[in-house]
Amino acid sequence: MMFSNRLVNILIPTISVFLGLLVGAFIMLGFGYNPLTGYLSLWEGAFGDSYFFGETLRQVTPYILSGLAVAFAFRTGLFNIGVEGQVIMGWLASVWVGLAIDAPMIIHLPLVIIAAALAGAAWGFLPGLLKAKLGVHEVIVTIMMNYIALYTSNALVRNIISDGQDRTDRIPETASLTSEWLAALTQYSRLHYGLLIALFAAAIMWFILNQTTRGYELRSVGFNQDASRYAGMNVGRNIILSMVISGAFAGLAGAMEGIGTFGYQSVKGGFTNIGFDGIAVALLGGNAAIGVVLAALLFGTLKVGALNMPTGAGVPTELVDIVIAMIIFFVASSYMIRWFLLKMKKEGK
Amino acid sequence: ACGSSDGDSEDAEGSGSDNSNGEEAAGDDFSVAMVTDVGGIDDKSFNQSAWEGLTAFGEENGMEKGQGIDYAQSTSDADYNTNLNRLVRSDYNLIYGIGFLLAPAIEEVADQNPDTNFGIVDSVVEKDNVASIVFKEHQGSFLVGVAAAMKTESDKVGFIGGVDSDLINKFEAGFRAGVKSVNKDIEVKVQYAGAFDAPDDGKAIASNMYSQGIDVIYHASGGTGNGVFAQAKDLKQNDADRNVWVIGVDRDQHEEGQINDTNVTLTSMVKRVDVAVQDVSTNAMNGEFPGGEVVEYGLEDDAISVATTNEEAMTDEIKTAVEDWKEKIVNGEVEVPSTIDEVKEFEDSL
Amino acid sequence: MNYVIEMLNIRKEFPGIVANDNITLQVKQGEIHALLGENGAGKSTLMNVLFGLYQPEKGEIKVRGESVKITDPNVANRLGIGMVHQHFMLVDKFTVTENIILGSEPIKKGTVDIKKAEKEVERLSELYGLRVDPKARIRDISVGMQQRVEILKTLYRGAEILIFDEPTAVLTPQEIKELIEIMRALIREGKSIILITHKLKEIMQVCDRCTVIRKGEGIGTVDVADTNPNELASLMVGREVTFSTEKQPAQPKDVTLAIQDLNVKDARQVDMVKSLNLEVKAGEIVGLAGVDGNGQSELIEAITGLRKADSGDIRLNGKSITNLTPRKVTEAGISHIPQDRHRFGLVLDFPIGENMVLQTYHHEPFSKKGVLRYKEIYQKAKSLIEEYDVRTPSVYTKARALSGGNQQKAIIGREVDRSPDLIIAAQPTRGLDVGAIEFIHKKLIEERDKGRAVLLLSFELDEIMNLSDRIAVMFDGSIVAEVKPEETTEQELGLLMAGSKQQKAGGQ
Amino acid sequence: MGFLDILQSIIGPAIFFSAPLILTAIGGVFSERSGVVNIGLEGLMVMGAFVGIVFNLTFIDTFGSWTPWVSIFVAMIISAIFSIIHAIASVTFRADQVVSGVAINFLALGLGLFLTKQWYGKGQTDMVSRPFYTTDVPLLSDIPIIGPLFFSGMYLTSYVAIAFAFVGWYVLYKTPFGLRLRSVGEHPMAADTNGINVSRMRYVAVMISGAMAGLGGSVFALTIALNFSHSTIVGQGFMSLAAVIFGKWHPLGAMGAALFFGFAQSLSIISSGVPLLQDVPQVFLLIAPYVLTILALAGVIGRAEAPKAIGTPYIKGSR
Ligand SMILES: Nc1ncnc2c1ncn2[C@@H]1O[C@H](COP(=O)(O)OP(=O)(O)OP(=O)(O)O)[C@@H](O)[C@H]1O
Ligand SMILES: Nc1ncnc2c1ncn2[C@@H]1O[C@H](COP(=O)(O)OP(=O)(O)OP(=O)(O)O)[C@@H](O)[C@H]1O
Ligand SMILES: [Mg+2]
Ligand SMILES: [Mg+2]
Repeated sequence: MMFSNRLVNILIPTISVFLGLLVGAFIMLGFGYNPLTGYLSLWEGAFGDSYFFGETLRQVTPYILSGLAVAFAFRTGLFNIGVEGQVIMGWLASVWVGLAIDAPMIIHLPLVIIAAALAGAAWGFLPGLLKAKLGVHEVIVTIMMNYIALYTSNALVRNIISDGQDRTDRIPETASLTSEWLAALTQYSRLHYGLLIALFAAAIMWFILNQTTRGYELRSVGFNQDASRYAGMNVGRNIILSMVISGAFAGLAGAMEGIGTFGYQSVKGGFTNIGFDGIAVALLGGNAAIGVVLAALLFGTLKVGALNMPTGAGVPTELVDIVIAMIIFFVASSYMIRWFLLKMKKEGK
Repeated sequence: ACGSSDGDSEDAEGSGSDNSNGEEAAGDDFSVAMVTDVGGIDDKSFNQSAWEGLTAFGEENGMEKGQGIDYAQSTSDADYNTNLNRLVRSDYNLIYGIGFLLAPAIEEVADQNPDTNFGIVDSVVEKDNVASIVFKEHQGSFLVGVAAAMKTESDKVGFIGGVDSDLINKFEAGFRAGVKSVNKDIEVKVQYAGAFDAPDDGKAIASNMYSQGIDVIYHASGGTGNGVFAQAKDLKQNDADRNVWVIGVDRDQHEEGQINDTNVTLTSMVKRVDVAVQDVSTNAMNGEFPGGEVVEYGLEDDAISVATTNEEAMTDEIKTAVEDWKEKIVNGEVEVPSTIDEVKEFEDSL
Repeated sequence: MNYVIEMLNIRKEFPGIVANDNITLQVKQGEIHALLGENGAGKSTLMNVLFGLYQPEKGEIKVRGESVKITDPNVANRLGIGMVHQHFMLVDKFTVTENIILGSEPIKKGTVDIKKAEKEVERLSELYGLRVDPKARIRDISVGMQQRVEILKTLYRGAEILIFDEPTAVLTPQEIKELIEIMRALIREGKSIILITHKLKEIMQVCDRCTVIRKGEGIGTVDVADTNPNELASLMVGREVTFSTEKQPAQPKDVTLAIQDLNVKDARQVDMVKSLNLEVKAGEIVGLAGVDGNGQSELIEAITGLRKADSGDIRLNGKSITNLTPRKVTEAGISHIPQDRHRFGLVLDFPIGENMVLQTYHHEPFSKKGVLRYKEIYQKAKSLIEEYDVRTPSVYTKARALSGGNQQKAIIGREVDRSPDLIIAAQPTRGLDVGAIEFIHKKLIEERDKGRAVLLLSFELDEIMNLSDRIAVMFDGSIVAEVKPEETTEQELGLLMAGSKQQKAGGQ
Repeated sequence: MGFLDILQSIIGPAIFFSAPLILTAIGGVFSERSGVVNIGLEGLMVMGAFVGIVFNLTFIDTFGSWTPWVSIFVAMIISAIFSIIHAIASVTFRADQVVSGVAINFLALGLGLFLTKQWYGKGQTDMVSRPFYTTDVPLLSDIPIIGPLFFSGMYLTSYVAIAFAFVGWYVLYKTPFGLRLRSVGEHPMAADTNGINVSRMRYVAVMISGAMAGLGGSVFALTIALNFSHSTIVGQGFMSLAAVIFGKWHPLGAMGAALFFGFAQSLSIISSGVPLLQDVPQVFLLIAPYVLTILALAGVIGRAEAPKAIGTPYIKGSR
């Protein structure tokens, strides 16, 4: 056999990334840019030196978690477009609790992280509940919950957490994920310990879904609710649980920003896009834990690297959005690539 | 050292090594750059204005983009630090963060890079290597408030803010004070859209305000303001005699108000970020960087002004009144409130 | 030679398998031609080739002597070929008429002329005796009626050659009788029919000739008049097959399942089970006979906890299990082989191995402290697969990829293996070939002999008569009669099921 | 303010707010009824807004006062063509339809902004000088009560949107095309065996959704935003998707849902002027439309049944 299954599973995303970059290159050529310079500056912007590498990893961190959030729900047959709002609430909660409580780090930091997860979970609970009990489509409810999160967070920041300011104070060191050590290692990048949390969360997701009886139920409900009911599972409870866990991941993604990257929450003029990008990350990663981590890595690289393209090559950053779109498109159309590989295989024989 | 001779301007950058060439040509080894907020370099607002200031500074000193001056654009809040650091790494002497959103990032990066100078626009960062550039938007808003008060026939005017925040409150406070100073009985209706990118809400709010008899609306709401203009122009199109006005913000929004051969933009509260940026840059180049200081730009520096492009609407009477009040503000006779609490006090004292 | 259809040396491959290998099928004008073969022999594939859904790799198709290329169903329709699929091709939100005219709608001023269509449907349905309500929605009508819609669909398109793919698998005896009448009527009108069925009795009853295929290969064609069921079966399977299952008289012991005064409503709040009383003893098989739609499904759902009972009492070994959750019912000792195996029986996207622990995953040894132990799960799965002869490439194969028969064997293995006190088997052999049926029947009797109670729901009178120790006839929500198979006939049973003869009602 | 005035100031904004959502949601209904999930509505609206504005700016001298109408027509065509990408991916290449829709969203925004920068040298276009304006409908606006409420100060495009909803209903439920389209979304194999070309049907449906979203996006741009930038279409496509589901995959239902959103939005804006509500913190008014929607879903609408085959690519011969 020329292509084993595993090899194909690696080949497809690789080929997709390559094709996506190729389309980007043609567009650059078409508009009179040098694609080589363009991609070189993207590379520089993402991995140019340890600082940029650190920043790339920092950007990857929330993407992993928001990607996991979308993926987790997806695996149980639910489409959580509300990750965006759950991120905002997690962000808010982490900062709020960080500011409100005075405690040594060993208590404070876990507390803050738990608060973020709980806030995101709470934001996922309602759509889950409505879906489970009344059959209300989770897509609409989560879309609505995004707006409610945005406006509520803004109002809380302004009127409750700060007095009339545009952003909260900075959280104290004891509640912060930042690390002198990581910063020094990467020339003052904002890389923080959250990356470990994100990777750990990926492992958790894999473990819950694939190794536990709970995960077995969640997956089963995702595939076939009737059979799950027949087998004695509580379908409604699993739907709610799935949204809650998904929301908790999203809340953690918010915490990465709240107590990692920023250290405060501010009044937002619009969405953070971390949640919406999470949809792309999850789907790119095939809704599997490892896939999500890799997809987040790709996504973070492209996003951070893109910032350097206007300076480095005069290419508008939007080119990267086009490239990302094309990569997603090719991954989605993997049937085509599979078919092509199969043909190659046949001819190779 | 003026007028660099090598033709390649755009793609000379790339890595630090061939940068030295460009910088030398740029004169005195001084270089300035800026980081935009999420609005982007061409937001037709303060980012764009700041870049215009830098370009003007560059022209004076024989620099151009990529050689002596440059900018980095941000697409999300998380990008500010990265962009600032990128520019620090390219050895720029002075780096601006445009917009209050960048304040925390400037604070952090300035801490980490004590040898680089920074400027923050629209906010205050207390660091020795940071110059805080703020504007007295309340003063300008006061003056357009005066214009609005004189223009209104219904004695009802409106204010539409983007997101309810300190900065926008400053606009609101000044505007209300200005209106009330002319006529205590004029009603000022204030509404925030909750977003800077919601033209639909802007339009709906404007529609509601105009239908209640309000005839002048001052908007400080970025892209949301598009909807305000759309509504005003629509009313004008349907009834050329109708009294509907919009007051623009940040720059002269005359163009936005053009409808057929008339214009609904009464005036605009113009904030000359370019003036400030050019000024601070020149000072810095001359070794007088106002590090650790809060540099306030206002009416007296012509960094805040009131547009008079719409000559028909801005009658001599209004212009004179605006001038008079400006005089009073500049010489300290009138203290313009800059927060909601202050404006309440101010109104009570009238 | 007067063949309307000739499929010559057809070969059709799927990735990794040759579904049809050099098969020849020749159908004469005006005959009913049977196509016989085990599950997965390639019958449906061959018919799909004829209907234009698949393109053959090799071979020639002639229609009325002319060589044709059937590239899609449109071409088949134009050639006068119509097909009633094994799995109905009906849009269940649409009305009968909408389904029939779909794709060739009568048009008036750009809109569908639904009035005209309904008239045409009525005309056709009268002509061939296919009673349907043109305005009813598919989801509201019985399976038998749905099948008539399928037939009308082909007739509406002017089909001259009709393919029936396992039409009787889903029908009640009455409906089968009606269908046979309909087929005869069609032949009288000059149509030709290809009939796929696993029921040799039906072949003997209506068919003129029979083509047998085995594992994708054509075995040959025989005149039905010159053969018998045994010969057909051995042609098909390649070995001798026994028909009536050998079994000893039952030795019923204590009452395992006792139902008293049970009332159950369906989703639309209609009373479906009405004051029903029923007992099943350990060591006996009770057959539940009845025409579909008389409350059998609701009864079983109520016992298994899938549906709430309105009132009444259900006891297992003396303990009430009324309105417990499905999990508690399962744990109390009930196994359930569900009627709709795709909907309830399996998570088709799970590997077959994980499907084998669908109710027991949370018990040791399959999991410990909430963590799955795949080694144990797959070990169990492997032994079950072996014991129950489930043909699958591996335990890691998705259940979806298995044929229906093998899926069913897997479910039965799983349910029986739990050593329950009561096995509820709803239509356990639907759509399976004789070999598989034989196997499943043997298993159920084995379980009975081990002292388990078995409640068998089947619409096949054969199966009920062969397997049951006692037959409870269900009509309009209650048990109207109880009979012993050896003391009754199929005719009598049929009448009881129709509710026309209720003298034995309430006899328990 | 009299009651009628209040009504008038609610209805006007509600309808202009709803119109783009109605148009887009109808497109969504067509696509989803054919079995293709369309989460790319947002991106298709972006494309429509972009094309509408660019065309308007470029051809104002050619078409004069007809420019906005020609612009939305062209936006419709281009977006329909653009949506073919989604069709190719999800129909021909059997892609996960959600993934492909997400790609559409990224692509449209990226492409729109990239081209804006190429063509205008900045991140946003100029304002169009010939947008749509409201008018009083002759005769009808003179009817007492109804006239001022529904026929004065309205955009003709709003009537177009409402008309399209009825056309959509008619096409979907009265014509052979509609019957076939719905059958493809319910049971593609049944449609296939009846000789209906499933792929072609789905391509057409996706393109209709592209056209309608293009129309919606360009109507939004030419009545409300008046230019194109990264912040022109922010979430309207997702709201339209919500309207599709809220409206139970029915064109008139989707219209009702979109109108509901418009009314809720409008109501929350008006409320700040109502004496009783003046002191309610602003945030409650801001979130009111979204909370109302959830309440409506939970209380009245409840379960909605999606087209059966939605989200699954049709592969001949499998079931
Ligand atoms: N879509 C498909 N893809 C791959 N293989 C298929 C497909 N359809 C059928 N096959 C293969 O073709 C063989 C014949 O299948 P077919 O459905 O024709 O059997 P059948 O005789 O109709 O069985 P049954 O009696 O159960 O209906 C199967 O064993 C299977 O391996
Ligand atoms: N999509 C598919 N991919 C691979 N094999 C398939 C596919 N669909 C069907 N098959 C194969 O077709 C064979 C027969 O399929 P089919 O489902 O018709 O069996 P069956 O016994 O007729 O089932 P049922 O009793 O449910 O009608 C199986 O062996 C299965 O492996
Ligand atoms: Mg078959
Ligand atoms: Mg079969």
